[in-house]
Amino acid sequence: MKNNVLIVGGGPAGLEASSQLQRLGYNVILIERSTALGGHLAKWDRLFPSGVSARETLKSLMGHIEGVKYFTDTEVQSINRLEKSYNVILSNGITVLADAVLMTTGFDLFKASRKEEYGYGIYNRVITNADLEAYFRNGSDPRIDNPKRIGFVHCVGSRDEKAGCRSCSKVCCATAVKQAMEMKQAFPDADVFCFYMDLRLFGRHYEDMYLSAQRDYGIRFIRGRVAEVAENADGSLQVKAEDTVASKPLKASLDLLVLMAGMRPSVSGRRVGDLLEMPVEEDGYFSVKEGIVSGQKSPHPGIFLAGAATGPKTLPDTLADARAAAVMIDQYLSDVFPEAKHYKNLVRELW
Amino acid sequence: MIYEGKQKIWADYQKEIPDDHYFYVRSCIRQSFFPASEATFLDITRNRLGKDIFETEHHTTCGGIAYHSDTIPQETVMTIIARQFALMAKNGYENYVCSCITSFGLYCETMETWREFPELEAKIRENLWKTCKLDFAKPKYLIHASDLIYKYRNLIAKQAVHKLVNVHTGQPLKVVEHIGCHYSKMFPSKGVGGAEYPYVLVGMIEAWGGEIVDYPERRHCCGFGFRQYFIKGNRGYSLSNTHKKFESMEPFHPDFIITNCPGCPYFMDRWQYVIAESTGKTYGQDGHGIPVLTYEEVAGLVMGYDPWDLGLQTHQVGVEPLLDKMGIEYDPEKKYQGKGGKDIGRPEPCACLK
Amino acid sequence: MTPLSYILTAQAAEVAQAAPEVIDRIPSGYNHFVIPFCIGIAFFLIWITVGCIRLLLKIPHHDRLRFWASLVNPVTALKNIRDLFFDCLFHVKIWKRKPLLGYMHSAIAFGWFMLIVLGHIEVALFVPKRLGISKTALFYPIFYRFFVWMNPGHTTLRGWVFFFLMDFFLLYVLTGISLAVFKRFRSLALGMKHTTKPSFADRVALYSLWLIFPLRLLAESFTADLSGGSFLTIPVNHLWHFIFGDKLWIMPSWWLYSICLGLFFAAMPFSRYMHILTEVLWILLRNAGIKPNHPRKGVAEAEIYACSSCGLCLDACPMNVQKKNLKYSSVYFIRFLRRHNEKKINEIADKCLMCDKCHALCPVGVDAPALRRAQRATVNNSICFDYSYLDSASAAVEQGWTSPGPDCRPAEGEDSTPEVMYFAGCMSHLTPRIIKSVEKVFKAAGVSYVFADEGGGICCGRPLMLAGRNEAAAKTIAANKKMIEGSGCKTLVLSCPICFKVFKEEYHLEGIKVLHYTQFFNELIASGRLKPVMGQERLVYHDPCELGRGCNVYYEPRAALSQLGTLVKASKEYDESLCCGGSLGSLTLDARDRAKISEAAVISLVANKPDKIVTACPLCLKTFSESVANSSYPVDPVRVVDFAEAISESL
Amino acid sequence: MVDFGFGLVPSSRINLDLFDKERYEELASMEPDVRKCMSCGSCTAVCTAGKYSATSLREAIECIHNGQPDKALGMLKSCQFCGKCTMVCPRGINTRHLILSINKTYGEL
Repeated sequence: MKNNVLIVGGGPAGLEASSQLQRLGYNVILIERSTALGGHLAKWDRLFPSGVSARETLKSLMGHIEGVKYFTDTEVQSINRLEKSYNVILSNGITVLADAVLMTTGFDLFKASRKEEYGYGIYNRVITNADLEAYFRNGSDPRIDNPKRIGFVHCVGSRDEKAGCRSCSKVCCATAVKQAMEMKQAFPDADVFCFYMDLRLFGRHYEDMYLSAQRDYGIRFIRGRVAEVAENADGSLQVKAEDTVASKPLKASLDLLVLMAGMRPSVSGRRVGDLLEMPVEEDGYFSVKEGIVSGQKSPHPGIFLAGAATGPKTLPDTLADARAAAVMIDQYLSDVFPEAKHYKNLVRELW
Repeated sequence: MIYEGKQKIWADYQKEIPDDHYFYVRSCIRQSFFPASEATFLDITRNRLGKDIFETEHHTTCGGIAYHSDTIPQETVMTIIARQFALMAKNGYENYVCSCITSFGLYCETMETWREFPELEAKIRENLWKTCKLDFAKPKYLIHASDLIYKYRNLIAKQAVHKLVNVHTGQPLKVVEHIGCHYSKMFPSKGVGGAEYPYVLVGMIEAWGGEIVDYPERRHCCGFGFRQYFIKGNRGYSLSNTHKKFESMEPFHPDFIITNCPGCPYFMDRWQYVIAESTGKTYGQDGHGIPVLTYEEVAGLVMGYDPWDLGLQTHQVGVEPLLDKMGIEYDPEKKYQGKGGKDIGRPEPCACLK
Repeated sequence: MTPLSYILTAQAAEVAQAAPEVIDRIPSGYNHFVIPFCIGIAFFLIWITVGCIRLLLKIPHHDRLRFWASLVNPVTALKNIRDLFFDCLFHVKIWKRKPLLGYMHSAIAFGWFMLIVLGHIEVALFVPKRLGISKTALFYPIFYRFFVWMNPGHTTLRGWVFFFLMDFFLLYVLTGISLAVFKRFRSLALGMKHTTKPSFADRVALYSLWLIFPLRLLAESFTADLSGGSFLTIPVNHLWHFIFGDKLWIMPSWWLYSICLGLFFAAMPFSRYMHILTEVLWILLRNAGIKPNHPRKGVAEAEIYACSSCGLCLDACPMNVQKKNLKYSSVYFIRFLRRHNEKKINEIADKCLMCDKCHALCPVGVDAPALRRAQRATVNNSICFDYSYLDSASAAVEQGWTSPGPDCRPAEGEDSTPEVMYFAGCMSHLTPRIIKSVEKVFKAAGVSYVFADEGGGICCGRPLMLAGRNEAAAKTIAANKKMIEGSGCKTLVLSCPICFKVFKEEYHLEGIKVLHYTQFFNELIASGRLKPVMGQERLVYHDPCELGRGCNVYYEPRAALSQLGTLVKASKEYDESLCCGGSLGSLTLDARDRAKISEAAVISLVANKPDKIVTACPLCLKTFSESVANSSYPVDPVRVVDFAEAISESL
Repeated sequence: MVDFGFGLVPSSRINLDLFDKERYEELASMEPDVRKCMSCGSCTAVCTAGKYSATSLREAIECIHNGQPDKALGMLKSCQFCGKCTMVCPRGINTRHLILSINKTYGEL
């Protein structure tokens, strides 16, 4: 017989893990809360550092899940542990007997309106990184009207204990630099400013991206967090920050302000976690069993974690994490259900 | 500016305000700066709204000015406050209403500190007993006087004689609202509407027909800043802060400014004179300043009090243009006449400020 | 035979006997074909006379006096003559470097010179009336062969010698010309990788120059049976007779010859060939010791017009490792100076590394780097600066001496004033290994010293001069001068050639011996105070620009290094050595271009597989170290060490 | 005008709106490296003149970005042009030419 593996969350991690497990000869059931697979990737336009199309990336991920049973608009209703496996009842009425569960519940974007001083949802010309990606995808946004001066605020809801998130969201700096360059491409005679606390660009090619942003696009990087935004009589924005390099307070009027909303643990993911009594750490992300050693194992047998469910990750990190999880699940099931082995080998010969 | 966005925030910061029976404590400096304001407050709440407001001559300063000027330690301040609370309890009240924002902030700070460190509260209780043989009970509700006017803004609107509307154009008056820093910047949840977009004064203006303008430096301090003003060497700094605010609000052409703090109206009013006389710059129409009123004064005008009974003659910036806009009748002759028509003297004419 | 006829012939013979050796074929001594030549030469002569006068007037008064004085002063006069022959006619400098190229230049220059001289002597001897103040003087000697008829019955050895010499030099020139033509197409064969792109005037002059001598041969050979000739012209003449019978193209050939000459002289002032004469003036001015103070006006004018655009500087320039940078070579800088193209002039002036190689190799000794600095000064000297802090700074530096560390204390038995003062300079502070090694060597040799700028000092001023900020430099120099002269030291040792050059040339330190550490250490070794141990390693020495070409210090470092190991040759060394690429001279060269230059320099240094590259300049040291460390180019493991390091390691 | 014994205090705040883009582009065309600075401060750390007077290329570039070219010139007026900064700049900025270019672009202000 085939082992059932339930994957909760149809984002990149879920998709990659399901395709891997499918190839390993498991019966994969993938559920997604929203109406479409792809998670945040489905909403993004281009990806750093090389600027590849998110659409294409998602398409290639989707290309490998044939045979995977997936249900969208579906949530976990109840879940309880049997002797070896889990009995899961889905919101669409289907009941799954899962021998292993993989939580790829991902993250929510920080609600930028919570940083009241930035006036997101109050000032007409304040938008978020997600809004900008949407603009790049479908080319129109009433708030973006040929801006001459554009500001990017890094660390919105990241590294900000009062906003409930002490940690760094890892992807915002790179995204900000990418989007700054894209805006410069879209509006060549605009001045673009990036307000950062620390530039956390450490991956391969990221430094080239930073250099190119400065040298080729003339983007100005100002070390200092925007602390106050206001609207001028003419509707333009007045932002205040400190240029901590010059150690002087700074004021600028801008036509557009882009907030780099950070990553927060997925609320609905957390709900499923609570059904399983999965422990979370102070930062709100699920805790893993033995930290570094087994990054994808949860403290509960047969329940695994991958992707941003265990903290902010870049897309490559997430995919690698998903593959690792697939391997771990395979090991686990091979140990718990030795009899299924020969069948798996049969399937693997097919590939 | 997206109004719905602000409403969302206001919705998050609603505060419970009791209906009646208030223990009222005055502000040290308002009594001398704008003495009529507190009188008007009591008159409105007692006689127009029929509320039970108790005050006692035994209450003292909250010690805030000394505290914020680093001249007395926190425990002393707390003991003073404990004594006020004792007075409240002794008179059988549990809703504490203060007229001063500095006090309000300090009371909030103290109560929060006691909540965090109960042992400190016990110590203060002991201090108070040692010093005054008094025991205190913490107020059930701690509110600022402006919260009350906010709460009754619609009742006041019902009794309104005048609206905050330019009777000549029919346009709502443009109003700048200035909230005392210590109202909600320290504890956003303690103020109506929070710290970013406090609603306490906005609510009044909206209820009375005016229109609020948000200008970039609206969050900025009025410039009082305690020792920044007390020490003459720092006064330039105090002045510059006010200047910054006026420079920022100028393009919006406000008709007047409404405030809920003792210091703010005073400094925003008097510094306009200093700026005008030392630099020649004025911010109102043709050489006038922008009138700066307390919320009681505004309420009074709306309810048809005589401007001079509201003490508007004690303002440096002339209020006549505003009164004309609102279509309020006033007798210029009576401007400098006190009770029983006796002359209270006139200020020196200004060179620049009309 | 009838008696009459005998008499006649006898008479004829007599007449022949009596008749002079040379007879006017054209009594008027004039023919229309000379007109083109006359126009050309006249224009040319007027041009240069006016030019010379203008130039001499532009020179400051005292310089002009100096100039006249130098002409009568026997010493300079002799030097002048020597230089004129060696540089202008024989082109010895080119001979030394590229024999074939040298031959080409000297063949054309000296050969033509001799043709003209001999031509005039011939006229003077045979038809003196045509010379002197006669109206024919301008062209007659040039076309002498056309106007005369050689009396066959009366030939002398004297005549024969002239015929021979004239043909000989004509042939000499023709060989030169043919080489020149060949060079146009195959420059590499003559040892030139890059050649200059000729301008329009250049081409006109060039092609007419190429034609002049073949045409002269043609013209003279046509007339050779009448006006005589020698081993070259006579046989050619017979050839023509054989081909054309009696119909000889005498007139057309002389016309063409004259036209080419005319064209050449007319084009000359606008072409590189102007150098043929300006060179003379430049040499005289140079030897008079007059220096240009403006990139274009005054002496500089003579200097820039003395450039022959030979293009030797193209190969010399270290920037030529990238073709795109060839356009910054001195030859083009000078061309644009001539054309007054400010934008280009500045661009090129700023690029230069100031390695001085083009100057060292220039056949005419044109000091292009100096001109570039002068050009930079016109832009940068006015840049405002505030060095009011220098006094307090130098005071602070002196503070450092009052409490000398143990190593600074004089050795036992010596008087308390230290033997030397060591000035490391800014760059050495970036390469602590130099400072450490220098101090180690001092201690080993028991030299008592003061470390002038131990806690950091003031810049020497050279970098400012290189950028043409002379006023600023003067201020800096004054401050350092005061400080050093105040120290009472007798010997100043420097580990940075940049400092060394400026201290030596601009500081004029009274009674203080200024030495580069290579010189000082070499002295220590020679006097036995320093005993390095001979090692097995193969060393190659890099001549830093400022030290070698800049201060002529080539011998001492090599002498010292030969005591440490086997000194191998670099493919380019001494005054040919390549700039390391790190030079402060260049203002605009970017990091990538510099890297390429370093690469080329390293490759030249490792030609003979050394174990160590030894340099004597902190800048070279840093540049080479980095270049070798991240070399993308194939280079065997080689260590880059400083001279002092090498010495100290061998102790 | 009345003298109150105190008056307005000049603001020390940077106003990015004062940044002169045209001039900056002029500078950038003269020395494109100006865009490459990442404010590491190596140049200031090794500066020969900086030991005795307030000299900082890093800060000068900052000032230009912040619309304070006069301050930038002040930061460079005691530069000795020794070139140490060129040697240490991790981004290989042609510092000496940048300094000249800043002087040429903003000098006549």
